[in-house]
Amino acid sequence: MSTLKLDLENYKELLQEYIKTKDEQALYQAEQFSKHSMQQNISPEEIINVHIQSLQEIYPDMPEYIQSSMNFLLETMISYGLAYQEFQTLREKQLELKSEISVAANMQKTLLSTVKPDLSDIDVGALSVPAKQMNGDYHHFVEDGKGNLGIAVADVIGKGVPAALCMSMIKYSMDSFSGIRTDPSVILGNLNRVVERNVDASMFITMFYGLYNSNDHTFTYSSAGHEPGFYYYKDRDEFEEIDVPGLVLGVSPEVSYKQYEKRVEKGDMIILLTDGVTECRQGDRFIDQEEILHVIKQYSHLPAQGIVDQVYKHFERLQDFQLRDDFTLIILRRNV
Amino acid sequence: MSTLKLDLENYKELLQEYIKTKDEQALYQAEQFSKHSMQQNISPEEIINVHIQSLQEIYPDMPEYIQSSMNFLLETMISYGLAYQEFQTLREKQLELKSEISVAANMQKTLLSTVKPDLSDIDVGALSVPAKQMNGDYHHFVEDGKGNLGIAVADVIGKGVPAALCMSMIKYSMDSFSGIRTDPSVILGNLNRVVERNVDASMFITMFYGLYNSNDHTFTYSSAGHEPGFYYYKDRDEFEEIDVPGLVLGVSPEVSYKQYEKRVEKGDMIILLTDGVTECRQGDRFIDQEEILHVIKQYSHLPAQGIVDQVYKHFERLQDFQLRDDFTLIILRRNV
Amino acid sequence: MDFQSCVNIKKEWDIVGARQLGRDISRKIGFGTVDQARIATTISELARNIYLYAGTGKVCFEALEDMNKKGIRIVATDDGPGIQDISQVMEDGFTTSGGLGAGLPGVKRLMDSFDIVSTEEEGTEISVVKWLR
Amino acid sequence: MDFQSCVNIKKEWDIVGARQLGRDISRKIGFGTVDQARIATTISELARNIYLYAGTGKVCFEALEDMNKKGIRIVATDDGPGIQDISQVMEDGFTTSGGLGAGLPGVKRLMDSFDIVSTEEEGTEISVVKWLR
Ligand SMILES: [Mn+2]
Ligand SMILES: [Mn+2]
Ligand SMILES: [Mn+2]
Ligand SMILES: [Mn+2]
Repeated sequence: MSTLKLDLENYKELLQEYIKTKDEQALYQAEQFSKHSMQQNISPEEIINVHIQSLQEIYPDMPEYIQSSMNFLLETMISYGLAYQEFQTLREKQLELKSEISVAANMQKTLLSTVKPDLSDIDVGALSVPAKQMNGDYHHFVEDGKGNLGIAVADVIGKGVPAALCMSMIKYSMDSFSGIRTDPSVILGNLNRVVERNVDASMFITMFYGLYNSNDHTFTYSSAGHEPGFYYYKDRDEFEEIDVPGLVLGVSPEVSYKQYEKRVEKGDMIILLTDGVTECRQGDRFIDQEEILHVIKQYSHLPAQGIVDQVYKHFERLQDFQLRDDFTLIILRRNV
Repeated sequence: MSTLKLDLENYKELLQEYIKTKDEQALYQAEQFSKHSMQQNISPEEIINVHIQSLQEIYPDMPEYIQSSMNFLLETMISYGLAYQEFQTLREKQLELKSEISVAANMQKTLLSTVKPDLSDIDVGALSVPAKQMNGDYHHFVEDGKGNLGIAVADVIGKGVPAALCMSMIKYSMDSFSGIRTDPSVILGNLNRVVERNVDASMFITMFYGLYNSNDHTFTYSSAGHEPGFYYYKDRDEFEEIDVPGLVLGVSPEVSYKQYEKRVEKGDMIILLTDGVTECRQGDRFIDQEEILHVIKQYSHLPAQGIVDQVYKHFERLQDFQLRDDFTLIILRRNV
Repeated sequence: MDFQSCVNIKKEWDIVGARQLGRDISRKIGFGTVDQARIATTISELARNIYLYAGTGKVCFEALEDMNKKGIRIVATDDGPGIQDISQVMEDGFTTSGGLGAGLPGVKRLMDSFDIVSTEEEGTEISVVKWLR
Repeated sequence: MDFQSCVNIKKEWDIVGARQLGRDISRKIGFGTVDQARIATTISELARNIYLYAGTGKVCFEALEDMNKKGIRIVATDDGPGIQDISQVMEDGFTTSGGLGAGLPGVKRLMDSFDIVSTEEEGTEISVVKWLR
């Protein structure tokens, strides 16, 4: 079984052999012949043509109606041939577009990269995985050097390129506010104005902003319609939803966000996430809250990053390795 | 010529008619048959199969080798059939991606929209057209209410989604600087720091920033490696390049930009652009500078916006209606 | 233009007439079965466009011959509404001929050269050439 | 599993053997010419994957029959290196079989159901079913 020559002679021989022997090997080679032909951009009507010519050469006396019938068949293949050529053009375009988006996705990674804080008092785990190439979730850590850690988690409605473009807005706006005032309610109020001004009303963003003060171990937070997080009480071994009201960003120009405060005890955990975690689906079944909390508890002996990684792996497998939404999960635990 | 039925019966009749009459009409109908089949997602191997069955029914006594030969042909068509199915999947994906990018392009339009200033002393024309769906050029006007008009023009290396993502950074950064200090050299210096920090070294941005003071009619400007603009002297009826040195944004963290000043006389024009204008190509020929200035002069009796529009139309036609790069052109003329 | 023959397109039946004439001419020039079928498909596309969008028009054929090559030129002319956005109809996936068929990008693929001139309110002229190899 | 027959895949020739057996079984089940050819192509793909990437393995066939339908199950097993990124090989355009052919997405299209289990260092099992219509 040497390399096949892509010519009439070769086709004719294979055809002749098949007609004589009805052998599977000739059919296997016919398959290989057509795959090679496709690689050479040969259209199906040309295969029909080679077939006609081969028949003529093998059977010079074949009935005239066969010849005519084959010409008729050839006519029907021209449109398929065009579709095949369009397919090849489309495949090239698709590759181009894919690599363009992968460049953009890499840029976004650089852009949205945030340094996970390394504080002795609190243990932090964080993971954000996009469903498509570009991420429409955002999370960011800011430290002020005075023991305060700001944590932002946001989710743009939608996925892909538009969401990513929108996300970059949050990133730059956050950058420009930093250092001015760090009250969660103020930050959300400012961002809301930026979003409202810059994107049309159909696009909106949910966001949670929390400020952990490691001096007095208080956690101050506000939410702009964001997916509720969870609070874990170590002493009671119980979870509680962190669900506070607040309008999503970008709907109304002047919104004031309420701010809440919580005292964090040793061993307690704060779990922040986007709806890509809570709305995991297995086939048609939604994963319920209980299951997430169950998995978190199951790995709670690990460091925060370990818990986050294990929860991701668990739900990735459940979803057949195809995320339906961007997935962002952050866990903070008070150590000391 | 009624609607064709997509079945064996129909194919058989057409085939029979063709064999009998060799009529072009039967071939035309064969073509229509195959187009309809394609619309119904029918693969080419199924056409071959219908052909075999038709032949068998019309010619029950046809030679055995014909039957065998057709089975062989059918085998070669399976791969083409798979390609046809992959084509359909790809076409759907492509449509999805296209509409995703068109949503992003619309967002970008909202985002980058800038209000053309309406000043009595100076006449302003501006146009920015992306080569692909998303724009990697940026221009923006800022008025300070004290008679100063800031004009920014920038071009990201590259086109499409990555360039657009990068461009949005310039936009938000500019927003956050506004109102602080408006010296062109300071603005470029600040932006340079943002770009350097946020995007990797392979990506860079050229930018021109000019400040028109309509009180004393001076134009102060700095350039970060941007395509040179032109200055038009009304009295001499001559153009001069506005070419000043300056490193592109994002290469080095600390760059200080020089600032230049020019007195603008009545009727003089300032022409700012991106290399999409100067590097227009007609086939393999580059348009030379002379040609651009010639076209501008030709329409100089029009208001600034009219000149800009006509220059664009001129080069759009020259390029066969397919821009090779994003095209941005701004013209300012002192009226009073 | 010598050796030029035209078929007026008014009804669907005329498409068949144009194909027949185009096939005869290309056979005489020496085109093989596959190319004849491709030329016929081209004619179908061009004539259907006239029939569907312009109402009336014509398809003309010209045998080309110079020192070292032979070919066929097909020119489809109508005085219909014209094509507003040429770059759009030349895009794959934006099919004409009533959603069926390969549209103008297909014609471009089937032929060796392709040219289109369209003026709003005045009509469209599409001229294509295929060379004998 | 009753009625199960296997072909070991060690050399390219075995691909032909597997196709032959698969075709015979599917003919007996009652599949028509087109489906026989599709089943043969499926077997080629699965067996070539074994031959090219795993070295050795086998392709097994099982006639399926319940109250109201008949079909064929084909199971390809190898103890090769396993597939690292399944979602990648299931993507169109990422072809296997040495760049030639339809790859696993093609197999999925040719059959009615498709299942894959792959463990790193332990091998891969691909199981597909086609029903008679
Ligand atoms: Mn989202
Ligand atoms: Mn989400
Ligand atoms: Mn650019
Ligand atoms: Mn450019």
